[in-house]
Amino acid sequence: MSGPTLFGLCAAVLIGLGLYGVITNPQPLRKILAFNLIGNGAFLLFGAIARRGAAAGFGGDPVPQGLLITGIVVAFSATALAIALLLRLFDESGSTTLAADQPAIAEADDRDPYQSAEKLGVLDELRARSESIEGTNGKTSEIF
Amino acid sequence: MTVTSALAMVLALILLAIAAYTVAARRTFAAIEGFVAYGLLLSIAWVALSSIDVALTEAAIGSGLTGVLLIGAAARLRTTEAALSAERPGAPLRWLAAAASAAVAGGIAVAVLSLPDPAPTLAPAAAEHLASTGLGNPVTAVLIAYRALDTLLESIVVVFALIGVWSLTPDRTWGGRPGPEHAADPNGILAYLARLLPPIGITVGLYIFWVGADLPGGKFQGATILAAMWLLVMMAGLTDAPPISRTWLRILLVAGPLLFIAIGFAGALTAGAVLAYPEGYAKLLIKVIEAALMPTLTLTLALLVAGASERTAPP
Amino acid sequence: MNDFLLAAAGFVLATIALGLARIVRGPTDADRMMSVQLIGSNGVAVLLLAGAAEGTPAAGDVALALALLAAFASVAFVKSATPPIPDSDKEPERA
Amino acid sequence: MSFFLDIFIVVTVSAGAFFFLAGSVGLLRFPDALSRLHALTKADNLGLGLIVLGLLPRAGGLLAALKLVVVWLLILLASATVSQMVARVARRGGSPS
Repeated sequence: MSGPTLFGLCAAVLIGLGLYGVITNPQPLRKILAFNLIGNGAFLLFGAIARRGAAAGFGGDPVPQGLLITGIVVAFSATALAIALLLRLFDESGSTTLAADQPAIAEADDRDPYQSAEKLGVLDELRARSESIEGTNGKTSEIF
Repeated sequence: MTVTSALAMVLALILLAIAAYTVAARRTFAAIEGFVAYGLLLSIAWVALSSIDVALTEAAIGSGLTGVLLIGAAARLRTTEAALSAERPGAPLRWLAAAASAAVAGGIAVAVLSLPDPAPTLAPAAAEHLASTGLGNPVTAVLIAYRALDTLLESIVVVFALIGVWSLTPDRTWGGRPGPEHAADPNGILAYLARLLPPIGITVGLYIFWVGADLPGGKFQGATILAAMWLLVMMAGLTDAPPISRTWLRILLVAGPLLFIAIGFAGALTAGAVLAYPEGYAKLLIKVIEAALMPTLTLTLALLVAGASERTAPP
Repeated sequence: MNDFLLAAAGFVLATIALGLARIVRGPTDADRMMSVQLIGSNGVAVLLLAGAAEGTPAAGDVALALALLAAFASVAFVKSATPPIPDSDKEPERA
Repeated sequence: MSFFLDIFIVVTVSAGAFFFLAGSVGLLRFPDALSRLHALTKADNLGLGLIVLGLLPRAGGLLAALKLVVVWLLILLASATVSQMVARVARRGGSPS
């Protein structure tokens, strides 16, 4: 088996693995990780095709190689944006669940004072107050 | 030849094993540690595919910056992990997902095995026009001459991604410093590393940027290494990320793409087409564009890792 | 001679599989960090050996980049595994 | 001369590869984190060092040779600092799997 074919098949398996991770893992961060696997698989497939195009004394077709560099940088930017979204979601809701209905929170509502206070907006007010008192922020959520 | 293909085989198997681990690992931290090792091995795979330029990019971005980005996020989301693993789908759904994923992988594998022979290639065309750019590295020629529009749009996309990250800043910390504050231990081993490594790293980054015209390397790889050095100094607490409201920062962030656009449109007057370079000045202009993109890319990549602003700006 | 260097590269590559087993087995994050460090050094050696065997000195530049960033991810790991230095009393102790 | 040089390369590179094997086996077999760390540093320092030494005669020129040595020094630096930091994490017990 030649090198490009081998890595092409490797890329196919990587895409499959990533897809499985994206579907089955409930944690958004792990989904981002698995999505990166899919992206890497696609890049590797493209790289195998570039290697097949070796000619004119080059080790591979330089056009796909150039596009790959662009692709890797853009994939990194997208990952950074996705993680920023996730962290903001966590800061806002205290959870990163993607489930549409949140049974765990709904059931605990009448028992857990923290969740009830969160719902009533009491915590937001407390946060705002403690900020004005301490003059700090960003860390107030840890105090609660 | 047989030794080479055996080597490639071992490499591919290790890559797949570690990729499977990052999907299957129970703890997020363990998965990310696997992913960092995976990025290291992937850059060896790129060398095996004779794509040294891509290998350099992967080495710097794949395991370096992406790793640090994921680790930071995992550390902050650690408390959510236990609750979320309860939402894991049941066995039937997992089997269904496995079957679907296997079908997709199988389809791609069939496509790989039935790729046309001989393979279509643009390499001869790239080689033919290489002399007119004055460059020795065909990948750099693709990036900044033949397909300059892609690179221009990419440098803008990266800045847009940073604007997207910044726009996720809560109102109360708008304009402040990005990311959490890093504790400094001026006599610790980390501070020692952060003092010793950056001078070497900056030299290597500039070297990789400079040789990019003729050998594998270039602005993306160089800028990523510089960004990593800056982040290292930040993580050691020896310096802090600048508040995102600073004017100098914003000017530097748009300066590179703006100069690229200006030279591109000047090409319409001097060379007859947008993003074309006048005869004899191609290499000079390419180096000017790359040099202008360097600070923009370095700042953008580092600040993408640093994240949205979380602390109020100093007065 | 080139075949010998390639074989050596293959041998070092195979030892990566051993390091991989330590990543899978853990049991602590510290063990996994060590494995990542070992895989980084092994990878650098593979690149240098294969680059010398196949006459592609540019592989050395990739090795240089990997060596430079070898500690980068580990630093982030250690920082996130270590609680912040308790320099003031208003910082609550992490659970 | 070339014959002796070849022998030198074979011996040093083989020794380097052996230390990599020893380091990996140690990482896998040693009972606790700190002794595993001990195994790791052998691979980094001696294994890579010997391989770099073996490749030096084949380096194309002064710059290439310098690059090889710098790669080794960088790995040494990374290994030394990471080992110390990891040892601190390991001594506190790290975080369990």
